[in-house]
Amino acid sequence: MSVIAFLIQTLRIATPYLFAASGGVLSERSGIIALTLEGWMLTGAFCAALGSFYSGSPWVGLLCGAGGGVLVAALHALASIRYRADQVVVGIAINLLAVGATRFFLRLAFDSSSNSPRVPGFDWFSAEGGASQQSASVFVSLANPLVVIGLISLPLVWWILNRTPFGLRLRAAGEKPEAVASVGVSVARVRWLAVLLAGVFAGLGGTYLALEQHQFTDSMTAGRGFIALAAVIFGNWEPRRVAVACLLFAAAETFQIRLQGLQLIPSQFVEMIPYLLTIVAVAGIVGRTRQPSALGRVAD
Amino acid sequence: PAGASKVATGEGVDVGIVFDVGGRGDKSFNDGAFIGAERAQRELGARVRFIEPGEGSDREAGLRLLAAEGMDLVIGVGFIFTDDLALLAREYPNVKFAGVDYAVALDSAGNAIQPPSNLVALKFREEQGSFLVGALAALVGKSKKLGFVGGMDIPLIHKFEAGYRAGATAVCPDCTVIAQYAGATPEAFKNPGRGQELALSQYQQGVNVIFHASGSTGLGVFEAARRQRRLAIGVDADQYSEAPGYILTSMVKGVDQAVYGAIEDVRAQRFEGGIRQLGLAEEGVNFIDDANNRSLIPDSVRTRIEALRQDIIAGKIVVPATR
Amino acid sequence: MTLAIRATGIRKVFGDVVANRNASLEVRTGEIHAVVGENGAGKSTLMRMIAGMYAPDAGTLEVGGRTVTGWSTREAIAAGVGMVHQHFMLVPTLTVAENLVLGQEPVRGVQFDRAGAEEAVRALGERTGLRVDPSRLVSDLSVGELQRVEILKVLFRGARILVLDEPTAVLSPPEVQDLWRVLRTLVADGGTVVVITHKLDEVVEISQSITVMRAGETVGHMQTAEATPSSIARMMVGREVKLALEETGEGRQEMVDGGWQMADARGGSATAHSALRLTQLTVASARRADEVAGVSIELRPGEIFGIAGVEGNGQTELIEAIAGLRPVSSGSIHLGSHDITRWSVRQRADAGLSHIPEDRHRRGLVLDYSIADDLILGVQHGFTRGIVLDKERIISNAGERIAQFDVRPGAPDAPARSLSGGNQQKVVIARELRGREFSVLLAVQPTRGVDVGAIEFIHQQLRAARDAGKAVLLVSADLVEVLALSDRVAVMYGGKLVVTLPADKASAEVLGPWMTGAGGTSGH
Amino acid sequence: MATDRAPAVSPPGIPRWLQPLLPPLTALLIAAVVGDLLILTFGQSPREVFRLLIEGTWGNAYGLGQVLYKATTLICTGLAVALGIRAGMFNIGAEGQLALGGFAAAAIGLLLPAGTPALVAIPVCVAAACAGGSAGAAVPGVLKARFGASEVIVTIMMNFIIAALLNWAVATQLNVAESLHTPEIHAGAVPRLAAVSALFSGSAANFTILFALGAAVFTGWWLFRTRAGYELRAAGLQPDAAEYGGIRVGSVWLRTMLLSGALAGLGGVNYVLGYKQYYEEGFAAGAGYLGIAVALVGRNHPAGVVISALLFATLSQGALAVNALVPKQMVDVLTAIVIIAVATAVPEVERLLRAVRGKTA
Ligand SMILES: Nc1ncnc2c1ncn2[C@@H]1O[C@H](COP(=O)(O)OP(=O)(O)OP(=O)(O)O)[C@@H](O)[C@H]1O
Ligand SMILES: Nc1ncnc2c1ncn2[C@@H]1O[C@H](COP(=O)(O)OP(=O)(O)OP(=O)(O)O)[C@@H](O)[C@H]1O
Ligand SMILES: [Mg+2]
Ligand SMILES: [Mg+2]
Repeated sequence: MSVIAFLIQTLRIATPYLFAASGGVLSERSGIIALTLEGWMLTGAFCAALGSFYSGSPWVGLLCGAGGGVLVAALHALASIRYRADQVVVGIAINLLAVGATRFFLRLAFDSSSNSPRVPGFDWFSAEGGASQQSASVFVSLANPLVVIGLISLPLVWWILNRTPFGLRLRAAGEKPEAVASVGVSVARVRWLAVLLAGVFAGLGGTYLALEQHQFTDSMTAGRGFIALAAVIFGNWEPRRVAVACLLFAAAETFQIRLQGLQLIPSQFVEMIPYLLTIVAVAGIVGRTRQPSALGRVAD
Repeated sequence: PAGASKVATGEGVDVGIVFDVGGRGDKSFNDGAFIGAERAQRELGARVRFIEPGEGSDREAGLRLLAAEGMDLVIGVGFIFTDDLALLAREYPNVKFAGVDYAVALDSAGNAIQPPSNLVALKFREEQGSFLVGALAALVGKSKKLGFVGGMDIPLIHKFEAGYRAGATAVCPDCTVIAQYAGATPEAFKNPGRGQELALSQYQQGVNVIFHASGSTGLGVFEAARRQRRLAIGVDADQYSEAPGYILTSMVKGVDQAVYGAIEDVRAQRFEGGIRQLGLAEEGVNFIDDANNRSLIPDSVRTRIEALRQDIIAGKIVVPATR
Repeated sequence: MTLAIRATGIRKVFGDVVANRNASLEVRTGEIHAVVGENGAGKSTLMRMIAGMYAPDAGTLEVGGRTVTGWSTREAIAAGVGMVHQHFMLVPTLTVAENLVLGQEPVRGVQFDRAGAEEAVRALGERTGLRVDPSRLVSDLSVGELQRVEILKVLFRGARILVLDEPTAVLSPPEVQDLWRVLRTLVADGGTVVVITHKLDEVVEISQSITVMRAGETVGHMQTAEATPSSIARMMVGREVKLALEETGEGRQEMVDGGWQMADARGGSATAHSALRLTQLTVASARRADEVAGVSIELRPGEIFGIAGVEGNGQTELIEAIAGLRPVSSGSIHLGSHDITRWSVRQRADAGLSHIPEDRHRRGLVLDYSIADDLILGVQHGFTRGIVLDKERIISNAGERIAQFDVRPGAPDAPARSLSGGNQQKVVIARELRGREFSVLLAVQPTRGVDVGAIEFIHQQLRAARDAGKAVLLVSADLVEVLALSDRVAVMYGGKLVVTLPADKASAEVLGPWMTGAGGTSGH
Repeated sequence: MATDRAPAVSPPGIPRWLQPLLPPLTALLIAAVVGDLLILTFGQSPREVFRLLIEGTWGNAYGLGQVLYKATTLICTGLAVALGIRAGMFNIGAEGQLALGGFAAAAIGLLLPAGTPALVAIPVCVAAACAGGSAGAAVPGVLKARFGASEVIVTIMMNFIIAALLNWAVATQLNVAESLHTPEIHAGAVPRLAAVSALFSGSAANFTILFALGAAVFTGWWLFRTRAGYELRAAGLQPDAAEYGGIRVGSVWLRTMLLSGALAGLGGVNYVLGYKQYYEEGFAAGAGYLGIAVALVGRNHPAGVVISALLFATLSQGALAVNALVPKQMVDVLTAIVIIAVATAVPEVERLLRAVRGKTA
């Protein structure tokens, strides 16, 4: 029972990571640094809440969330592809922008600096259903279309990358954009598509957060985009390994939540676990990572 | 000087309020202050200006801006304004200041250091309110395990935990409290996703009631309560509407009343500086017991809690403020 | 005969560099046409406009009689124009087949049809005789194979007009012959080929007509039948030059006024201890543990020891190990009497090791540094007062080197990036030969991609260094160059020196087979 | 023999001295236009808002003091980021290093006995701040130098780790009841500017700005005049060439990271020694990330960093001044827009300038 509860909690925590990391893989494999995952998620979360609130339907919220992700992704693409701006700088700026802009519009739409009102979410089998046994109620949290989409998002990215013509071009654009250009394929177009698609995924990650909580809260992504980016790197930009990394980080967090109850070590130290794990991974102490050769490079 | 003379001529008072980082709409003490100020606008004809500061030095700058404009009363919402208020109160002796959650320092002998005479420290005895909801949770919860979710892991929040624990063990000596915190940075007050997961894991461990003191993070605790059909206890303001039916009660702080009171005092020219401790006796803290949640609380429990309240007011029970 | 390509009055500007000013080109259908010119003459730029990669700023371009000025790569490909670039345009992490079909992927449903792609590639290979395993990763291929994939890639897209930018720079003689065979088949089928090369003997051998470019302009056009390497060279630089090919034999007597102190090094120390001694040197690379597999060389002062061989046989690793840029797995390196096996780059350099690196863009120069700053790279600690750089001496040093080596344009504060390849190489050589004290020089591909005028000059400098008693370890893929300069010649293959001969016993005929790994069986 | 370079003539009508300034100016213009639009959505007059903004900052001594105060921290983090970039490293950890520096200064200030002469205490505390920042940067530095680990990721992760670590230290080791800060330091306070000129009275501006300006001069000298700077820039521009030139790139990276951390840590002095005399949880919030913007707008040149730090400080202080008309979130948005505009407009305008020069050649 507690093992199942552990796994299910891990899965729930992993869902936003899986989404955002999917976007991260797509964007980075095409050569565009995905430091903006956090900002894409946050905007996605805000737009999802907005859409769900005004329409009364979480499905509209879902669409809006994806659209919100795409919107900022487009800004990112415009700056870093069309105008060849430094991707790390633009990434950080867009993260700042997302925090500022969501607050700004939160003020404008709901006259609050911190929360939106409650919005409809996906709770098909919520408590009212009468599932009184604990085990049933544990599984309930998985009966959410976003959890399901989240679970298949990285496999989907894997399929796109390794089985479609677009994926082939995308990988080539991230490794050697000159080669792609030399055969008459527009690197910019490939990267634009990759980044917009990445925006969809990351936006859905934010959507999950907002609809699970039935509201948008200022800065509610709380660094999850960075954890997802870490998972992308930890997973060596390989969808399957990235998925494992997401689950691993989520498991570490679940572990932390459970360990904290025992009060063995100060919570601050437990909190560090995922970050330390990431540093250890990036340092290559557990195995070398190799980033796409053209990552962050401006293509002429 | 300008401010003082205006009051004398009987006009409405000018009030400036600087919010804590959460800002307006936090459904918590910033909103409490806002509600109090609005009421003063309506009923007392006060003119109120709000400022939402940014990082560190902006707090002082915001207060200074208002003080320099000749406000009659400048209010800082949140303990974080303590030093800034003390500083400005000395610099602007003709302006009145009020600090919500103002942190009173102790001198070497352990006595409270009095703030300047034009500054009133509006302090709430959160531990007393937390004590009552702790007892309530233990009596209503039908479980030997109680939950607590804090925001940032800092002494200020430990105060809630300490009172809650004390209240629970006072009525149920073999009860245990599972206390967890959402994080180590101020972000921990804004992470409902984490709050939900913490709450879910506590409910799964057999907890039936969770008290949160974690800002927006607590909204995730309520989500978990809905999902698990368990109970949660709100904080600062009446949070019943966040999850109707699943909110056992809320441990409320009378920030609105305190702010309104301070404005009224200034208007009536009976403002007095010093420390104003707002505990159960002063009705500065309380728990919600109204039409919404009356059915959740058996009468026997209500009687028991009232007895505890009287004991605390009478000083027979001293609630610890540290864990 | 119709014209396949006709370019007139082409102008192309990059920022503040005018790459083409009044370039023209006429290529007849069915011929092999050579384009020659010094480094930076604008050859590649002109070809890229033909292939649709850039649009000209002025002028017109016609292909097959149709005006196509400013078309796109895609349009060019559709019209049957394909270009094989100077630097490979292949994605190392993809397979041969994936690289070939990139942009024109066969599909089954929405999925990429990998089997179909491989089959198509295999079929094309059969048809053209350019066989490469379609399922291999490009990163695993040899340089010659990469070249083949590049040509296949263009042919796969149905190119009828093939533009090749310096295709032979990295090939061994037999591979060059293979390439010529493919090109001849192509034109026999009615295709057209434009080849850029710096090797004038190749021009004479393969082309039917020639266009000569200088400083962004087309300065001449001739039929190959009426041309000789020297006449082409004359037109390229606008004066007489001595070609490496003609130098063999006379080189030894030649004395250049280089201002060297004529030490007694030659006679005296040749019999004494060696200048550089490698003992059973083994070096690993990322790919394999024995990229260099037990190489021993003893280099005497006053000799040029040439290492010929196709690229990728461990030469890079060997030189990097000697220079201290790569760790040694086993064996030892002695510089004079010092065991330098574990020394740092700086220690080795200070002990008298000079190094003209293989890749001037990556290693030899900081492209965004000024010429003056690049002229002290590696000896910067000699240009300081305390911890501060001595600006005055850096500038005066630059003035001297620029004058000595005729670097053009010669503003010391111009960025190295703004120089043409040949002039960049001169900066490196000026620094390594005159900018420091040294006893041993590692010279890797010292004239790669450098035009004939500069080649002549660089060869003179290497000889002068030798004559001044320095030991030179020369590595070059250009067999002619190795033969022209060296006192002893070795061939490196598979990480080993498979044969070492004195210069008078060595020739292209003897060494060629060793370079392809067939040396042992060729009967010598 | 080569294609001659076009003579470096100016495009007609654009004076030469203006050319390097043109890209950032264009960016600021774009940001100003976007800002106007945002202000209009709130139904306010852009002219009025900008007038208030300037009045509340450069318009009076107090506002100016606040701008100088905020600029001081930003100069430090901006220099930290710029130095890293010059060596080819993105130090996104200035945020954490700044916090660590501030904490170290406070901790040492608490250890020193009260009454330690300022001439001793200030240098000791400042050194502690630098050392603290360096310590935070050492982890990414070592990992980059030793294992080639991406400093971008490691510094981001370090920001989270440092935040948790400092939270633990303040919450459990050095806490003052009911606060998020340490006790006041016993020695090492840096005097306020107000101590010299009553004009600045009330503002947080203090003499740390001299340290910051000194650091800027030092950084410029170090980068462009010393051999270490030569090697640092080479390692940044072309690590392979630097290695060839006998430069130990790994150790250059490590040293630069330590220096960069020290610069960021120095920023902590401003708040801790110069303003509050204690370390407070979250005092650094955002200043590290803003340092990236400062470095970028300042084009990684120390002089540029100082100017752009003043610009961002003006925006930040101005946000407070215009709070009555537009919410402060608007300025957050505007700051981000400035960064994006600079990042995009600078390369674009430079390309245009080059093209114009080429055409007239
Ligand atoms: N049926 C197929 N259709 C299209 N492409 C294929 C197919 N099978 C393999 N590939 C290609 O071959 C390469 C390796 O294929 P393989 O099936 O081994 O993938 P993998 O090892 O599961 O994934 P990865 O390459 O991401 O590790 C991929 O780059 C993919 O593009
Ligand atoms: N994309 C570019 N941006 C800026 N300058 C360029 C670019 N491409 C070429 N140049 C410059 O234009 C000039 C002509 O270059 P090009 O490559 O056409 O010469 P080339 O004749 O091919 O020389 P090489 O024989 O060295 O290959 C050179 O000075 C080169 O530096
Ligand atoms: Mg595989
Ligand atoms: Mg070329």
